[in-house]
Amino acid sequence: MNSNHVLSVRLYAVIFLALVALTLTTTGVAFIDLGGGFNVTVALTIAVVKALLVILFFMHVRYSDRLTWVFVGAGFFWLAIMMALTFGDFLTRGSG
Amino acid sequence: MLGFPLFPDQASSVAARVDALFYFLVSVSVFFATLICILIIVFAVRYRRRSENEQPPAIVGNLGLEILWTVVPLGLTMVMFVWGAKLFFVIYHPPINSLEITVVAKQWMWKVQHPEGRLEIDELHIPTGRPVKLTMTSQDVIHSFFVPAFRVKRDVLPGRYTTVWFEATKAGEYQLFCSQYCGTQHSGMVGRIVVMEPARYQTWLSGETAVISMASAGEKLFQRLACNTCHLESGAGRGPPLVGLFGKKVQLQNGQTVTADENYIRESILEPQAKITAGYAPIMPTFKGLVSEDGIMQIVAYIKSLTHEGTQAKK
Amino acid sequence: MNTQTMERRQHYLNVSYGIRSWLFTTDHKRIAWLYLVSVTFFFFIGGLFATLIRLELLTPQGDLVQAETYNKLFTMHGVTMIFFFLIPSIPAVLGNFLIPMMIGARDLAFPRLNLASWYIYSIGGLFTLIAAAAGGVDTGWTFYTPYSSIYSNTHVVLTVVGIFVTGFSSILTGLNFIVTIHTMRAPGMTWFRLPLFVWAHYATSIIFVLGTPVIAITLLLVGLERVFHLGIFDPELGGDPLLFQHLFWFYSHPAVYIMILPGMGVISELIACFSRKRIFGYEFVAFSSLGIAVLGFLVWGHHMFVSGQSLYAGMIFSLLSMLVAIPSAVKVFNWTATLYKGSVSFDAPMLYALGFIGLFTIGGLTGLFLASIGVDVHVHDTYFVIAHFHYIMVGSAVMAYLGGIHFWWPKMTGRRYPEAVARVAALIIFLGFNLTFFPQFILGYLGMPRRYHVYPPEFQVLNVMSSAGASILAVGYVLPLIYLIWSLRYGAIAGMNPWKAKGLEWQTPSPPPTDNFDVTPIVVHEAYGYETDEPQAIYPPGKPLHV
Amino acid sequence: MSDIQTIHAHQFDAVEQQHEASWIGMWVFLATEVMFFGGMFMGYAVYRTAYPQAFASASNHLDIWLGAINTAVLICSSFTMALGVRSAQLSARKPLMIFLALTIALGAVFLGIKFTEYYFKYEEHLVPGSAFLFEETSLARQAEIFFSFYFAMTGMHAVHMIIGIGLLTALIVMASRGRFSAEYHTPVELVGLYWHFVDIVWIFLFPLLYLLGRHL
Repeated sequence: MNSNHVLSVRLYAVIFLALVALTLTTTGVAFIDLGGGFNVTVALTIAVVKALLVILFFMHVRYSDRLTWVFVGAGFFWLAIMMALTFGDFLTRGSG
Repeated sequence: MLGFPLFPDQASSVAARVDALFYFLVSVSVFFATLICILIIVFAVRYRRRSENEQPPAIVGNLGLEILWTVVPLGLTMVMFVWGAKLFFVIYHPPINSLEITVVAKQWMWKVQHPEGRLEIDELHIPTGRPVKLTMTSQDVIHSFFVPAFRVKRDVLPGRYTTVWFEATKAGEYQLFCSQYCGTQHSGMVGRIVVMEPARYQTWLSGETAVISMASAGEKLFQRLACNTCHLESGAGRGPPLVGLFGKKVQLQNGQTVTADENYIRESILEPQAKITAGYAPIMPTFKGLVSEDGIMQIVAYIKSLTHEGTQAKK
Repeated sequence: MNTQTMERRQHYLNVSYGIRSWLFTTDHKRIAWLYLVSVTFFFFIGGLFATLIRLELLTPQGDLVQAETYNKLFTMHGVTMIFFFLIPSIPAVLGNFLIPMMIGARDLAFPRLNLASWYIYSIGGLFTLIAAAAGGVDTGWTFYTPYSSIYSNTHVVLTVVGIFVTGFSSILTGLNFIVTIHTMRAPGMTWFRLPLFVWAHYATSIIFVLGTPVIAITLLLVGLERVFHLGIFDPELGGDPLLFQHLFWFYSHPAVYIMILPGMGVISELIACFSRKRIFGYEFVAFSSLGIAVLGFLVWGHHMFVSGQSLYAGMIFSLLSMLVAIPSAVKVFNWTATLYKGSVSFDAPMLYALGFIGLFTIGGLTGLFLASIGVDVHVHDTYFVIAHFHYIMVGSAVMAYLGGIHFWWPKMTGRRYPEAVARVAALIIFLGFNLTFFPQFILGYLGMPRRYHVYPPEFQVLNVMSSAGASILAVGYVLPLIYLIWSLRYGAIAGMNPWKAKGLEWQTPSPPPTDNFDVTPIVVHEAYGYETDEPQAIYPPGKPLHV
Repeated sequence: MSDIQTIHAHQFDAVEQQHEASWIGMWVFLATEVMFFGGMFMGYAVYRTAYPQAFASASNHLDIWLGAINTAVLICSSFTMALGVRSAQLSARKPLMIFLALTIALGAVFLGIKFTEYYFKYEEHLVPGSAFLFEETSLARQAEIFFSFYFAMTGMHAVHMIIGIGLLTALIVMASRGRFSAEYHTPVELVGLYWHFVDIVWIFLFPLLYLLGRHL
């Protein structure tokens, strides 16, 4: 069913180190001017990767059934709906 | 004959079109409402329970019918959408040559100012047959400029300009309401729109003497606040040239281009750092608190009057 | 079954007595009663505010109450009715009582969370009542900034905290329903054998769970802005009042689907039972509930067409608002088709159901006026909008709630309500409702703005008609309160299945035992199998059928 | 380990059903938390695009090193939490209590750093309200919006941390009484999910609040 799946300490340690490494990279990259809003995309992609690592491994979602995936996805999808339509207003307001 | 109205009178160019869509919607609604009511009554009476142990047949469903009453409503709603959207564009796109009037809404009163300088409280005199564009802002909460006879309404926001336009077609007096709840006297924030024949409007306009136009009031304010020390007509000053700026595309420092409309000018006066024109240093101080909403509108009117022909003519 | 045996048999009401047995119960049926009492209390408080509003509007001048008081009246009417009656009523009363029984379970997945949900609801209600008693709030139930965050000097923070707390009671109920429906269905109860009442509550729970947190944070930000002078929506600092409106309506439009979807679930049950026929197009009605729940999240911008929102966003929201009307139309057509070749009886619940379909059709169609953006410019924030949403909330949701209460009253109490007076009450409510709210459509198109304490004299006649209708409606609503309480003592004893309805809740005694079923039933037939005499579920062989 | 709770609550038919219900229930709750924080994230994103300049210079007033350390501390606490859940799965009571204690300690360190940051902001007059001072006066108003969001979001995150620490303490007490075993350790899992969620919120808060103006 889900989550009675026991992961090895080694895997947890690898994920932990990956997260720390990503934190250092995102902090480091922040000081370099990548121009044209590219900094934001890089910072957010790294954050999304870190979040996925935590969700999939620390929260055992990778070993859970489809239903859990739906519930995990639904939360973020609804947030995306709210953001998309609201920005639909703010970004096109100039011409309104 | 009833002694009280059942339908608002049509006094603007757009009123007839809104009513046409309204009648279409009413007819579709009446059709479907009566269709459903008749079906219910007929089925209920015809198939009323006659004996306790009746066992009607099991009718599970019918795909054809399901598709029918999904596609037909979809088609009708799309017609409503397109018709409504086209109308919406007309309602919120003021024609170019409209009479520019500014409105400042304040908790529970309307301050209206004509370009010629005439100021009115809770009243707006306009000529028939000429599009009138209102540029509105609020000094406190959200209000909403609503004239039922013209079928137009637009919220009036603090911190930003919103516009509404209409072209009166019938002389007379029409109700003005504030339709966005704005506090205790919300229902007292009403007024009159007095629509007059163009001739009578001119006499009314010139009736009040010794009043300076908004543009010239704006020019005085422009000098008093020392804007002209940076914004030189020649364009060689520290601030970008303003001649012919209104309506143009402006290249910003961060690469974006924006059109220099009223909102852009107002924002540049109050939050100069928000949008910095390319090639200029962000040194302009904010004038927040130094100039009132009415003052900003006068400066905007002055900047609008700074067209190339205008300055040549003045020289 | 004569009265003696009913008294001796143990059921969820006589299993224990005393205040502790009610205040610390984890039985979903008793929690439903706790909600029924508190929801009815708030309904009549909200109704009192409505009565004062209608009395004030009898005359164009403001001569009954001052402007300040009137603003507080319509605000408290909105807050009480929406957050403390319409949103919890059907899910927390009928949903709590029936969902476990309908799917063959002994209780909801998290009974203690269910009780916590009622306590949280009561604490939130207490805050709001204290705010009302201390002087009320005058921002309108929409709390638009900057009026609510800066300019209003009434008890905004107290009311906001009350609604913030009550929001969590909705979240817990929604969470409970989703988990129960997913994990606790009896053997054989597949998704497509579920009653449509359960489908509707599943869709409602999606909105509960994904929408309510957004209004929680929005109202919290307004509270923070008032208390700590944070500058989130303050136009003085460059804040945007439209951001508040986006966040507010992101929840508050789906909230109107929270109010109507459970009602649609009730109507599907009533129409099937009283025309003794399967629901026409079961899957279409089930999926239209989900469609409404999902599409309901995409349309909130139609509340902001004239608010300074960009024209393009307005167009997108207008298009999506048209789409959300389609599933509702599908439901209405399917209900009407269910009556075809049925065996229709006109008991009180059926009168409420038929009334619902008619009024919901009018309510839904007038929604299209507001969705087509060209007309909305004229009718936005006028009495046309008031009439539209009252046709949905009062004309449909309250009618469905009353229909459901009457239909499941025998199951909840073991008693029958008096049929004749119930039918009269239903007709009075139907007439009173139409007389109250239909004139408001005309007032709306005439341009009478909403929330007006004083209005131009030419609108008076229509307002007097509306107030007259309101008095009839008030009488209509008091009648059920009287005869339902009367029936608790004097009502005829109702057997296990007085309506000969299908559905697992009718295969267990009335009032049901604490565990609903002595042994978990096995579902063998589709829902609404009225064409056969067999029950939908059977008990495993060898177990004594509960007499 | 005598009183291992293998029976299940009366409304369930089996332990697996009860566990699945708790698991799904927790994820539904976390979806509500995503929407709860989402409202603030959206507000921040809207103003971030409206006033990039003011938000960038205000963001540079935050101490990036304290933020980075805090991120590392929280990731470490997620790591110890995951190991704690693992030891509960293996009925290893002693390691479970150690890892829970470590997680609480790391959470406390995080809160300690956070409140010192708040104190620095208080000293620099960057707390929104009447005492707010921002040297670039022309950006002061939008900067105040930035700090309103900074305090609202990190404050709400800190509140969730405190609740998390409270739950972890309760877990330690229950673990010490031998309530958890390989067959039944659902509370440990649920608090683990909650803790990882709070960590994910910070994973997004750190770049959005601290990093977006550094390159200017």
